Amino acid sequence: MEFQQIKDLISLVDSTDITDFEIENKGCRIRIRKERKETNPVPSQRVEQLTLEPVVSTPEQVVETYEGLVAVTAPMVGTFYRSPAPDAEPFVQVGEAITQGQILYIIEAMKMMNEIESEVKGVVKQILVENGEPVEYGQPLLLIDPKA
Amino acid sequence: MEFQQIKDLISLVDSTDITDFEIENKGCRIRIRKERKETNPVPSQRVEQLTLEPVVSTPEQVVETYEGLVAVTAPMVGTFYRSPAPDAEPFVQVGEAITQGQILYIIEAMKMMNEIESEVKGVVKQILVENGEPVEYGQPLLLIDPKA
Amino acid sequence: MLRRILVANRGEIALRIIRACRELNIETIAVYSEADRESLHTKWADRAVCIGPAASQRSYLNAQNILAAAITHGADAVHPGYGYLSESPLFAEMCEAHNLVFIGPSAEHIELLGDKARAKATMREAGVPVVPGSRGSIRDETELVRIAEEVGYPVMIKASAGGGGKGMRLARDRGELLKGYDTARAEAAAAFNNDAIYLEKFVEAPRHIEIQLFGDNFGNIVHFGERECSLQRRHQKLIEESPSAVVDDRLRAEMGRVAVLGAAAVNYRNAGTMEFLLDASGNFYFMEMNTRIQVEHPVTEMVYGIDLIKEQIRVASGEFLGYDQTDISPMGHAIECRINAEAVQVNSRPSPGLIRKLFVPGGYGIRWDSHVYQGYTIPPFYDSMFAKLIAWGADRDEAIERMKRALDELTVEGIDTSIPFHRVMIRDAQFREAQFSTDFLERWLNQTELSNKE
Amino acid sequence: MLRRILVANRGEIALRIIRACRELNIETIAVYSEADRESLHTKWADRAVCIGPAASQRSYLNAQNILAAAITHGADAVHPGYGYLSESPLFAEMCEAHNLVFIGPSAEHIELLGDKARAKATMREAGVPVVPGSRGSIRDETELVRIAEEVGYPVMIKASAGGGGKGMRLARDRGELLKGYDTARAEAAAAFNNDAIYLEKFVEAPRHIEIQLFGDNFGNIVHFGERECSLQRRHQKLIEESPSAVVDDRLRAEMGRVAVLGAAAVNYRNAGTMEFLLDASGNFYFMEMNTRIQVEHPVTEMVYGIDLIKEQIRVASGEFLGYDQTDISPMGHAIECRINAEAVQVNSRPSPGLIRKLFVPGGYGIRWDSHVYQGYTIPPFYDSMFAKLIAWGADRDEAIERMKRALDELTVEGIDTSIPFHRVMIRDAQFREAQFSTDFLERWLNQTELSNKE
Repeated sequence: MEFQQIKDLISLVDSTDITDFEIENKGCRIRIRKERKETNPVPSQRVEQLTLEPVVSTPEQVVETYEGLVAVTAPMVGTFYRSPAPDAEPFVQVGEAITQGQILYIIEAMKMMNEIESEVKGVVKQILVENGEPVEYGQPLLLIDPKA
Repeated sequence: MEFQQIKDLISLVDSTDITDFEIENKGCRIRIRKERKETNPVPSQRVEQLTLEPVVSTPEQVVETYEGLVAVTAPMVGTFYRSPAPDAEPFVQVGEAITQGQILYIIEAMKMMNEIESEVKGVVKQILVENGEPVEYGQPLLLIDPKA
Repeated sequence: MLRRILVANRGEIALRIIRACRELNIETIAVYSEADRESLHTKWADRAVCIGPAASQRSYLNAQNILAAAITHGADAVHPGYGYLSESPLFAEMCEAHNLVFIGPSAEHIELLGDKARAKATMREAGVPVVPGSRGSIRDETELVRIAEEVGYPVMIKASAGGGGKGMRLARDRGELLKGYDTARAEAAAAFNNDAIYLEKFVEAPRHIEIQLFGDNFGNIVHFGERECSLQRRHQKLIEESPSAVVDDRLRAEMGRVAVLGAAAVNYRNAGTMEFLLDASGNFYFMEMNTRIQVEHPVTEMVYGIDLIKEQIRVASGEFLGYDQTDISPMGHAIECRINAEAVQVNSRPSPGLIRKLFVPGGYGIRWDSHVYQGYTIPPFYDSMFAKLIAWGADRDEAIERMKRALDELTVEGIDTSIPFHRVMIRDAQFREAQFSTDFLERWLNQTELSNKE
Repeated sequence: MLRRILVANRGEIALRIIRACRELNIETIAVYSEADRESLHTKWADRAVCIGPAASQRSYLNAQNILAAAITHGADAVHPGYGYLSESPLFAEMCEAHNLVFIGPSAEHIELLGDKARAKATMREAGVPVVPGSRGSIRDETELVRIAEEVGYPVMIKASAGGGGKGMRLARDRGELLKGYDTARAEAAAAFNNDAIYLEKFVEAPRHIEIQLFGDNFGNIVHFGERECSLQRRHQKLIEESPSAVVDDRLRAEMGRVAVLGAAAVNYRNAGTMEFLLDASGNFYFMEMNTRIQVEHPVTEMVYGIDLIKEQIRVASGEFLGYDQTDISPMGHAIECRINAEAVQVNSRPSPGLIRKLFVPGGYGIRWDSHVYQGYTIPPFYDSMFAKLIAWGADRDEAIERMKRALDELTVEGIDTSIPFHRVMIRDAQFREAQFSTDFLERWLNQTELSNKE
């Protein structure tokens, strides 16, 4: 086997999912071995398999998909409400322009209604959480376009 | 294989995710092995630390350093003797030419003296084990140059 | 039985509680800080709620966020673990106010027993022997000197609201006493916002022996023997055992009887630990009572064959204890080594970071309690203990030999740990002969060169 | 006490023995085939000697190389583990001839009890109930038919030198009997080089219950209760328990008494296991006696608090047992799941290979016995079992819940394993109610769809 051929083989194996390659030909034996990147999903099981893989949906994952937008995240744990009372109008709607200090939503925690003011100005592009849903600290709630 | 080619191979393997590379070609065997980033040595400890790292000296490690030579390995477990009796001459000496079928050494096992014949012809380049030492299966005992 | 428990803690004890809940088919809600996303306690609970940034003050000590998580996710109970909010009477009260079962004693128990002077007075009245000293806080220097001379030097000055060695001063004569009074008060004021101090006779070379207590909501209280916790450095335990090599059946029965007496006097419920000083003559004195599960509870579990976390949940559900003292007897011996991310030999320098390689020992009699795994990064924000290695044996010698074997097998690469310390200590002749008191470890560390000393 | 023991086995049992020796401060010599360089038993012994190529016949069954390793490295004893040479009377004799203590019974015990017909006759004479059938091997078809009709159909034809299901035939009438006779003899001749067969009444839907026996060199023999081993597939056990849910104190005492009687009749020594068939009415019949430690010994250890491997070494050293039957009592319940490198749901298709990721469950009551680690490659040459997961609980329900929890945590990536099977079985209603006999597992596997069936 030519030397360049050997080098090509190494590069090729490296670029694939192959973990073990071996050839024996005319007295020449080559073996290439690679550790797996461990990306294959575990087959689904009817019973529970606890895993070490990240299972918590991180706020980053949501925000990443909206380039240029600012995510308003929950400053406390509690229940998210869009309006001051069940039959009242929501504080803000998608498409609405908002100003700094404007109340965006309420988080109910420990039977207290906490009105949360906006720290940015811009336009509401998306509301990520349903009315009445529990939210955790740091969870993205609204996406604001600060340039609009 | 040219020296520069070997150096190229090492650099190439090092730059990839490949952890184990082996080639055997025309009496030349090369093995490149890489640990995944875990290179910091554990501090030496007065007390025992059992490890998962390979601890058994493999026959290959010895042979690798003698390109072109053939290792005569132990076909059984026992005690290695170079001569038929304590005060007798050794069967073979370093530098001696040997023929196929010639007795090279004895392994004592279960109180039986097993005379071991050579399967190759050539010249004895090195004797790797001291007289009277225990040897394990597959352990290299003598190095023979078959071309000499 | 409870249905859904919020675990108001992190790390190994949170995972310990989640495991018990899984075995009881109770749902769990984990809470986690932004630094603990990859901890097994976060991954393996049925739900996990982020309660704040890395700093404990804003996450694991944030009672409001924790309770909001419990309420919005429909928990019916909260297990506080140890540390953090586990000994906060306010938190226990808040739980009750929101109809959440606080898995532990009542807020009143926590408050009473958390005040060391009041706790001591209460126990003295109940008939528990206490170290001679002031009754409650010291009013002034005159009282200080009078009491010190009554009980005899040496004496120890302690902060009433204290813990962890802060606000403590040893005085061997009147000069040291007056000087120590001022510095202890200043330290106590700074550390606990409370400069009340009290005074006790100093017990020389004592052992730290603690009795595991357990009660239901109906006044039934038992004990599960003692734990030997004398191997401490700056009040941080490193090795614990059950039973103690110096506590025989008679002394165990007596210490247990007295501890149950004290707990019954306050109608205590759930898990609690009464700490005693034991001197060389077999006299023992009440030190304090911890109103929570302890780090070292596994050694008691191994020897008494009982799952203390499940018992906590069971009695908090309103079940009867269902057994009495005569049903309880120890079998064998257990030792726990705390595996900390720190270089013990370099003044316990913390060593957070990535665990590049992990091999956990197995085989008969070995238990491993930890939330970490190969590839996990220990964050720098919390306690350095990341695992507990426990060995059980038919007797103390077997437990020691088994622990030695397991420590030799245990592999943690990437960070400094307390493993090299334990490997040397487990072979130490004085340790093996159980000849130690609470000051042993500090002296030992000064004398002993660990080979990977840096 | 012995000083240096050669461990004549591989894998988990070799590591199990090495661990016991480390705890006893006895030196160990491991033997390994060329395929087992990276096994922990090879790495963690004080010395390791390569005894041959991968094929067992040339390595782990190579008595000469194993003994040469023992002699050249100065061993004073050999522990044979289970399988391989553990039940070879010749090997035991060879050890004795070279002044090596064989850690087990005598060669005569192995020979006598290894011949099923002789073993049965011996036990019958000693007063152990046996399944009605032929006394010794069958001479001819006439005798075959006569005995079958005496004990009544259905009957079972078995190879005298057999094991593992080879040379066995069930016959429900005379026609099946005569046909089965020929095929069983042919199979027996091929498998064991011995076509002797015997005949027994077939016990319908029996349980496989075995009694752990233990004796010293001075005639003292005790038992450590029973193990429930009915969950088998083609005579390969997959789950074992101690105690059995259907053996009460009275039955345990009776089976134990009878087993000790049988062992005493041959002056048995060291560890042994008497296997019984137990029918639904509580009748039990001697099946065979295994003259070695069993794979499933850990469940007995967990419940009786005794290290059986250490006991083997201790009595082989010539020590007295030191306790009697009244000192022995069970505590709680233990279950063992065999973790095999095979797809149980695909006819137990073997799956050797690289373990890419491994997470071993921890916490209270969990034990893991294995020679593997993350990055280890299971070689294709040997038995598929690479680990044993054991759960202890205060009762059977707790042991089951704990095992369920541990199985959910256990992670082995890179190969097919028996873990998915165990996860479903541990939740099975019939298993939980302990309603099974030796034919349960085969039927269950045919009926139950495991979700990762391929």
